Amino acid sequence: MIDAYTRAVEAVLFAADGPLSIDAIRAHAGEGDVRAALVELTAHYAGRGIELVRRGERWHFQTAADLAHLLRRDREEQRKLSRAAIETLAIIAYHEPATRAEIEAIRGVQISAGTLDVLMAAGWVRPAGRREAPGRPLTFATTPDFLAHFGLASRRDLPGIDDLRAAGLLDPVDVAFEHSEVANRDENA
Amino acid sequence: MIDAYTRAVEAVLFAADGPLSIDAIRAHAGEGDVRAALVELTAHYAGRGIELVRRGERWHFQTAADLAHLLRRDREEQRKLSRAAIETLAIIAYHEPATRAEIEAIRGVQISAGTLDVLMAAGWVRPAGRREAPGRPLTFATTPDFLAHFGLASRRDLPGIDDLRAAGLLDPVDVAFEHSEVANRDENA
Amino acid sequence: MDEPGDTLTLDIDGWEGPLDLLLALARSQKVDLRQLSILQLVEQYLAFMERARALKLEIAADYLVMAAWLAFLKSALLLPHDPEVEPSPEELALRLQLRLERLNAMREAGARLMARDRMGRDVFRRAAPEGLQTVRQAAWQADLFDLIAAYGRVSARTRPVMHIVANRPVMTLETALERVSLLLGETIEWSAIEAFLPGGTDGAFRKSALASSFVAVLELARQGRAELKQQAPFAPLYLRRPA
Repeated sequence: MIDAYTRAVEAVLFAADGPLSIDAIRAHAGEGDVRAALVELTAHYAGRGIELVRRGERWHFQTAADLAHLLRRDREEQRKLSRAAIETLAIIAYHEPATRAEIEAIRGVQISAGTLDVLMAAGWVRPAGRREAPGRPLTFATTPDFLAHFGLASRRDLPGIDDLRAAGLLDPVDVAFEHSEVANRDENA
Repeated sequence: MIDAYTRAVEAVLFAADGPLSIDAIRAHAGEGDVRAALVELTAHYAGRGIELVRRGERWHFQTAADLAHLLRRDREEQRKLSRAAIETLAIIAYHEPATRAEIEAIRGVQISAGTLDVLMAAGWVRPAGRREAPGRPLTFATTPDFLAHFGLASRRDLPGIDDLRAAGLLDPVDVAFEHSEVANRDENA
Repeated sequence: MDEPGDTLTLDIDGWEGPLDLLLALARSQKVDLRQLSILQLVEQYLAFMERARALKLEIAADYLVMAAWLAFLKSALLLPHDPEVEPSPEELALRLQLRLERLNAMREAGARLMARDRMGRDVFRRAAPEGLQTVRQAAWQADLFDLIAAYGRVSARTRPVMHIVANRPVMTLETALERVSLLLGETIEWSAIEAFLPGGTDGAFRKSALASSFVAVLELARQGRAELKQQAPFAPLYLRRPA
């Protein structure tokens, strides 16, 4: 069984907000053989998830070094790209390499700071050098990961404008909506 | 020797800056029998200077209570709670969920503005939904931090709660009055 | 505050309401609250109030209300029992006793709670834990359809758009002014404005003609070349040449 003094030293070290010197330990735990208690505690904790370590002349408990990886955990969260992000990605894919100003000109709206960051964090867009034009703006292009994620062998597999028109994807939204309304009415008739 | 999973659970609990639920432990320690590890650790630390304790559905390491005299921090003695706050906390803890009117009925006096605020700011009391009764009054209940702060494994550990319940002292006066009426009638019969 | 009987401090501010004061007085009887003499308690409370009044202390209204109620209770308890009166004085006394028991129970529970080994005072967690971190990584979701639909959307939005305005049949204000002036020259009697519109027309052109003719009439009236009258809003509009 653990002796009373070792127990006190254990509690003092645990509650401390930093490594403690022998004197500091004694100031809390009272008179006793601090060194003997430290030896006993070091042996007791050897191989456990917690270890007692000495730093210079001071002592503290810490999480076992080989378990440090447990303290940090990565978690994946499925998230849908925002409308701004998917439009920006589409413009880059169709027009690459494209500068920020070109993307904004095509979208007709400014790109917020985070949008390109998100696409680069996702691994789908990369900086693709500077354009030799006034201001030497940075251009952006898609990555091999982009092709892989969207199941494309190459960018040439992206449907062209005529294909999009044939698919009704160039119609303004409200017109498309009316079409589907009509289709529904026909089905119901 | 300690097994690898128990060791991982020990390290995670030790590194945590607050009580952890079983799920939170598992999220860091990986798949395994967390409960078995907790049982083993609780037994291992029993009687040492550090203890593993359960507070609500969460677990944490803390110093042994009987060593308080070595560690007590007078300097940062918490602001003393007012008598009104202590009674209000007790009423909420023993009756939860409790409405403001119920608290006032027991204390025979209105709750002053700051009393519930102080308890909520301390993190011990939270709003707990509305009662489906006229006026839909808000109810209050205690928090997991309340259990952790007062060293309670669950509300069942509230001092004397079983005796109070058995004596009917947690019932409203009206209910208690009807009971005593019935008892008297039986005696007189 | 726990001083019993006569030495009870007369500090009204120290009490958390009349029930609190009653409980302190009840405890001074040094009996289990279940054996409490309510009559004696009433006497104690009324005596306390007397002394407070003698010392000219300011007493909050709820203490006085309680005093009045207890005085009533006392007389009811002492007088011969009237079975017609509901609730009976015994019931009122029992209810008061039950309330005191409940307040007392919670006061003791609070004290026991505060005396527990409290975190940060008696027991301690690690002051400097390494902490656990959860690093959230977003796995972005989008499929090929989202991508091409987005491009279609952008293209549709920014593609040059040609607006075609249909050629609608209208009567211009100039035409209307000319027509109405001409016709008005032949009109002495009040005539409805519809009589001034070109015959055999309907639909959009008629609406346009009516609107333009109305504005033309207003202009002619302003110039003193027409008079117009209407009985009520939306009633037929009549006009004629000024007499």
